[in-house]
Amino acid sequence: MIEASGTPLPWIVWVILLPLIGAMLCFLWPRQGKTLGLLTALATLLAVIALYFQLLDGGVIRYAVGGWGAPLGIALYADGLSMLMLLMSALVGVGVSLYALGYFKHSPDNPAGFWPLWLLMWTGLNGLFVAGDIFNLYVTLELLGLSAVALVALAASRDALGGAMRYLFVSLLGSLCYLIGVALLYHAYGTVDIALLGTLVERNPATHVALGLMVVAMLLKSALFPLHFWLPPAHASAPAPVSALLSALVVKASFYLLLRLWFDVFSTVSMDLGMVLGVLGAAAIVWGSVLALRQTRLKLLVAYSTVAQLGYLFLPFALLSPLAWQGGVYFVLSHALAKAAMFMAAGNILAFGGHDRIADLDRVAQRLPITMTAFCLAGVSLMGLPPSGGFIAKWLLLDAALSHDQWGWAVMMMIGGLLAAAYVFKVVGFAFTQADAPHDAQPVSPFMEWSALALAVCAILLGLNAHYPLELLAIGGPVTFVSPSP
Amino acid sequence: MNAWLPLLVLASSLVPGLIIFALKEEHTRARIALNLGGAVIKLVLVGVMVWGVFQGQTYEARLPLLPGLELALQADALALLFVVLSSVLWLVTTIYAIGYLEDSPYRSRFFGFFSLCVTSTVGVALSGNLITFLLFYELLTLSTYPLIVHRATEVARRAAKTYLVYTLAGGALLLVGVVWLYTLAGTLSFTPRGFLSGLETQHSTALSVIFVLLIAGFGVKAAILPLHGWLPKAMVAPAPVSALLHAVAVVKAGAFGIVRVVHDVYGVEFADSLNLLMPLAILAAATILYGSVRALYQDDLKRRLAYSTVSQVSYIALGTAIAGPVAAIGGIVHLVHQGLMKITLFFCAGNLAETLGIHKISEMDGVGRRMPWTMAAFTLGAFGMIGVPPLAGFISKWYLGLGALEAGQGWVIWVLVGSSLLNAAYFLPILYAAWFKAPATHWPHERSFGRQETAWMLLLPPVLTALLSLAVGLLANTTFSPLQWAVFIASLEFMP
Amino acid sequence: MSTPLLYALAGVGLCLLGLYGLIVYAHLLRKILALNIMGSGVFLILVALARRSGDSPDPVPHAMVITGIVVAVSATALALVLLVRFSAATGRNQLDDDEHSP
Amino acid sequence: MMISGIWLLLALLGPLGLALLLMTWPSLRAGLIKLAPWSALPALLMALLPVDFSTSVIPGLLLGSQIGLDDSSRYFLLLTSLVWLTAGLHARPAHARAEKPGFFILFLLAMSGNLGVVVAGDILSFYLSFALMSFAAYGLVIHSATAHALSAGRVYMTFVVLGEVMLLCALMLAASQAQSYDFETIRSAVAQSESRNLIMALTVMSLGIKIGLPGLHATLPLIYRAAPIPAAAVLAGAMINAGLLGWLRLLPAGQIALPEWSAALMGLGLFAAFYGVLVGLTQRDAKTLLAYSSISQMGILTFAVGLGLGAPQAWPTLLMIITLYAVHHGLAKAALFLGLNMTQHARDGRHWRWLALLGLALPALALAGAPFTSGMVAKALLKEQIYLAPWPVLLGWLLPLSSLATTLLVIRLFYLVRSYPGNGECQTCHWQRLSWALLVIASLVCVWFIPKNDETALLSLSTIWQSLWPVLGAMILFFITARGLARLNITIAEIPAGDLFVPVLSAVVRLARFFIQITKERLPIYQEQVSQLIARLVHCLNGHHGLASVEARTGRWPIAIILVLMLILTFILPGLLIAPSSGDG
Repeated sequence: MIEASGTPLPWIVWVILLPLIGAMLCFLWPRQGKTLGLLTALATLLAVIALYFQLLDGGVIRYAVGGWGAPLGIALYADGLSMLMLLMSALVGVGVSLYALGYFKHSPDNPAGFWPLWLLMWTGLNGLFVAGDIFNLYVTLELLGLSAVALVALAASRDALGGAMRYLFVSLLGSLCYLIGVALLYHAYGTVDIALLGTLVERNPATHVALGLMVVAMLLKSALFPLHFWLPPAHASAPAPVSALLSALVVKASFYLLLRLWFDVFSTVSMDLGMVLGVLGAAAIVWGSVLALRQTRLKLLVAYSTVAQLGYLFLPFALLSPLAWQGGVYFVLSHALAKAAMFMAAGNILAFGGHDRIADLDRVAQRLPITMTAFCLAGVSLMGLPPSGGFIAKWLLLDAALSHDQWGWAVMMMIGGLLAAAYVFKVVGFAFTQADAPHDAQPVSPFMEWSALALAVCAILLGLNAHYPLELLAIGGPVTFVSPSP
Repeated sequence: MNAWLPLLVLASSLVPGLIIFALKEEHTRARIALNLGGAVIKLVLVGVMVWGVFQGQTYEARLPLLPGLELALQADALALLFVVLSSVLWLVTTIYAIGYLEDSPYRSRFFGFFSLCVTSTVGVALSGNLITFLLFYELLTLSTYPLIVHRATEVARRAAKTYLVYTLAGGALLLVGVVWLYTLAGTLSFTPRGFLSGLETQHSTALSVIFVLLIAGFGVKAAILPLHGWLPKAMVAPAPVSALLHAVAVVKAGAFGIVRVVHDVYGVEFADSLNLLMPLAILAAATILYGSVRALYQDDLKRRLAYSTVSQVSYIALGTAIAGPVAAIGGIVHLVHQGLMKITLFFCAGNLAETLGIHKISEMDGVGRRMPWTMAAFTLGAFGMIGVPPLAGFISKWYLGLGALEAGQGWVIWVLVGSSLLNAAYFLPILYAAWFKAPATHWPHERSFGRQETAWMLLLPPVLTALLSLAVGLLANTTFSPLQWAVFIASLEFMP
Repeated sequence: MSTPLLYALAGVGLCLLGLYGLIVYAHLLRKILALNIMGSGVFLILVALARRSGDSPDPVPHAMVITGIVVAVSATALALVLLVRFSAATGRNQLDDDEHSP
Repeated sequence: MMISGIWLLLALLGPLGLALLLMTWPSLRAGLIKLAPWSALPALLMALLPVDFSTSVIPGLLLGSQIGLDDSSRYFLLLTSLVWLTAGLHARPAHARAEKPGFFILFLLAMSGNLGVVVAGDILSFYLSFALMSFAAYGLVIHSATAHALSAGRVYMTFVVLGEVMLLCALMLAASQAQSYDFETIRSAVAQSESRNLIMALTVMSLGIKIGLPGLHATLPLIYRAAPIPAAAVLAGAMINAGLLGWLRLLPAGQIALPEWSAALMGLGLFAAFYGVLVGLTQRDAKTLLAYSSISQMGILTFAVGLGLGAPQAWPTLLMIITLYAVHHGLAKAALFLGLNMTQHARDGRHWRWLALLGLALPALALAGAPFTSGMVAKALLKEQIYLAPWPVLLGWLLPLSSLATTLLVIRLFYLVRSYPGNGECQTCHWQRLSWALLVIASLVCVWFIPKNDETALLSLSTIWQSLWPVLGAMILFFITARGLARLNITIAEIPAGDLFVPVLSAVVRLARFFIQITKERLPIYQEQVSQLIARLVHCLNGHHGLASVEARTGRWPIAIILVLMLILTFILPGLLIAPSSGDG
């Protein structure tokens, strides 16, 4: 990496650098993977927190690494939105790291690969969140995608490998589409800096083609209905901590990118097309929920739930009000925490009983109370019941929809919430009863149980004081949050 | 201090609940101590609060939630009525539940959720605005689920599922209603006589729709007619839960919500001017009759009581919907009265089941001689439900009737008549069988308690609540009776 | 037709070819190759569009392409490893399209 | 609250407290149960003591209760407490058993209810006492637990509940007019009320059930026959008057003239007076017969109330007369019932039996209105007021005729009692005998002690003749008829107890079955259908193959990629179509 010239490196660089260094170290000393990984996770968390305070003090942060600006250098940029994403990743990341400590003790999956890959992925994530130009975004996106695929493949089962393969193709296809878009934009406007592009972009065919390619690429990677086909097999078959990371963070990264593109790059042309995303989002809510309800296996259920929940993220594109945007971002946060907790809980149940057939869950509620609590609390957030982050998000979205008399969206959200309740409680109900074929219980590490619970509790706490995240979001006004220009 | 007290009231059940979750099964003593300690502390705190409010203090706690929106707890008169009811009945039910679940498994979980349930109920009561109400209302839904499914049977799972389908759907409607209201009014704080009457007339259609949404949302828990289906099914739960669900927590939260919406959100006058109250009154009346008719044919004792609840809870809605001060008094006071009477009945049903294994009315022949105290309490409760003076139910019915006449809605009288007749028709045969029929040679599943008819922890609560339901009726005119509180509450709403 | 445009169109052609391959071939190796072809097409487009104004080509897209190639190589490597593992685990070399269906 | 009020309240709470103690304290039962009858004594003393028990308010009770005694209710209290005391003493040998305290618990509850009805000064405490009395009396009715008793109990309970509900309606309507609960205000409010007719109809009917108003009289014969004799005595002697008292308290007599109501009640009353006798004559059971006698006698009281409704100015006088009549009838009826008990218990020794029969004859004569008995006084006083009615002459004949009819009935009673089975001796019957004797004497002379307008007129020859001829006539008529019937070998079929009610009952049962069929069988089916519909809808949404196969298809590569391309086009096309085409595309 680039040497600092004289002054110490700012935190915004450290948040990328730390996980990268950690990844290298873990790769070099796989035996110490756990220790190194955990230390890195904690260090990264601290760096993110430090960056947070820096942001609170001085507002939006821009930094050209090594003094080289775009296009050739690496421009870093952090505002409230980035910060929220970084915090979210750090929180989930630390949680998952703790979880992984317990998970790989008993799992047949390859633990040596986990730490370097995961830290690499974290590098990609953090890089993506603070990248200031669209080409760097491409690089981080690829880093993220490839490490994610590799993580899925850790499970080494037939399903996991198939899922990983499919995921890889999708990821590459998306990246290539995105890259064409980058090429077109650069050709048309001669820059890759997001802020600059935002001021330059105008309505012309090149812009539109770029928009189409890039947006759809991100939709593909965010698994918006009907492009979600790759998500359930990949997320459901991956090792539990990986599933948690994928559902909580990786899909959010592409969503974040889409958000940046939509508002900061294409704001002059994109607004009219929001309805398409909204409709697809609504369809995703219903489709994903119904399919989740139909699943007989727990991890698939949770994976389809992700498909459904991602639908909510796209409603603000159609609702077009600042309130809706706050809701959308809040949804990202709460879903990340809740879904990570839920996948971790599902992993615990799987480890506990040796299977994840929902109907055969045998008194899990009684025998794994902490896990079940985590599952339920996460479920509460997914359903959008108060008090939880999901509730705040839903409240903001509903407020936005209803204050403009946009009924359809409100109805879709309600249906989504009810279906979510249906699939969550389908699991909870069976967790109380005794199965026909009782199974032996495998011990579940307390790390796994408590980290799941901690994240779930965070998802709930997110609903108790929504001021801070929303105030943070307002810093830098990352997304313009304005009504469409006519 | 004044801001802390409502929080402390909440914490007095929340904290013990959370600690109980962490306790091992065999820590019976600690659990009992926590439960009873929490209940007693809560009662004391509530007592302090009542005294303070009586002295003119205001208790309010606020927590910012969203820009322009905060969670608010406040102890106004209506809130206190419900809080007092909940905390008294919590103490009683806790004693009962300790006795009832003596040897059953998963007590920590049970009591943990039980405390959560009470916390949510008290939260519902103390809510100072609709969003806080919504929060605790949903919390209540969630915390009762594990209690219904507690027995972990297939039937229990299905019943709990039904419960959730109903209540969560109701919650969803409620959420839409609340958000919409917020977009129109910009505030959600409960205000006597409502905060909507200042809105422009162009919103009247929207306000009507919102009213329907809110009432439907609360109506689910209050088991108003097409939304009552969950209640009889939820009877699979253990008796203390049924008692708590039916007398205090769930149905009352719904009914309380209806009162709040009509009184403190819309304002009676405004709601009436939108022509919203008459349909509500008719719906409530229909529920009253329907519930009673269905109760007639239930041989399962708890199911009969459940349908009776369906019927009785709608009295509250009816009283609220009759747009008049006297009827409002009747409705509000029935909140307390029905609670006392119905919890008595459920305790007794639980005693029969626990001591003798009796679940069906057809097994109750002569049970009065075997368990005289239990059945005496049951008798008081049943007569109260029929509306025989001087029991609590009579006072409610009396005010409802007078209020209906005062508001020029004489038809309500006939509903009350029909309901009383039906109540008599389904309660009196039980009493007859219990007291006058020859006892069976052996009971379905008898447990011996020595010289006592049953464990004292099972016996004390129903007797206590029965006496209370007698006392609140007999001494209705004394200063601290629920009736006088209800009069005070109604005066806030109706006095110029 | 200017040369850059020709290159760009060729790049588009390669992309479409790759896409076609991705659709029609079930064999995973062919799919990987198809993606590689697509990648080449994209790089071609990038380079072709680099000639924005004047005579001297803009160096930035070249830098991008180099980065892109690095990414593509690592992606291909990953894909091949996965393929090897996959066929070792399943004895097949194509994805079963219904394997994930519920 | 005045000190006298406290005493009065204590007199009410005495039996109540005793009942509670009996319920809750098994170890004390044996002793307490002996005390039970005496708990009516305080009330009796209150009635007799020359203390002013004018209305006192108990503010905390119910919605603010009032208790007190006015001139007429003092006599009712006297009657009530005396009857309960005596009946209690009579019930003691058979029912005062510590292991089965049920009878006396309910007895005491009903007693305190009945006393409460008398002293209640407002509608709510009246209603409370009335309900307590009515519900507790159920236990007395079905005490024997025979099939007859149980079915009578069912009928009784049905009527009680109906009555309670109607009364509640009437009270609510009245109270909403009056804005107050004390009787005086209520009466004037009812008089002024728009819904006066409804209130009055409800009052007349609800309390008419207790009184045995024709059409609603079915319970009386059934329950008197079913109840043990002491219970029947209190039912017939004391509790029946609760209904009457309610009428006096609630109907707006003395406020305004209500000719229609007056006529209706008078008509009903006269009809009852004769109808009761006619049906009663056919009875073979002494208690049933006495029940019909009660219906007949209450008919006369109904008539008197009707008279008062038509003539507000005469109401104070009439009220006193009605009180007299009620007291006389109550005491006589109770004495007759308990007399049945005495004849049963009389030792084999003949003179005891004769003494008992003689004792029985005295109240019977009083009932018939024989000269110098209280019956004569009551009837004569009533007849004095007959001029208020529309057809005074006709009515002037009908009243003595009713005495004649009553006489026929009591002769028939003796006829039945002659063959009444004895049930052995009674060792501890001193209190019974003493109290009965007191009751008999009271029934004969009580009325004389009640202050009246002019006493001398009552002792005039014409009055005595007026009272004598119906009695004599009836005796002659009875013997002629009886002999004639015997000679002709005609037996008159017994009209089943409850007479008209029997077919009505079956109709009601049929109606109820229909109701049950609708509500029990159809209602759940409808509900089931609705839920099935919902289930089917859900099932459709949740279709078997549709969803899964669509989901699987979106996962196939060709389709997936085509979807991607389509989406890209969706985003590009609108832009291309709208945007101005430029050269460097």
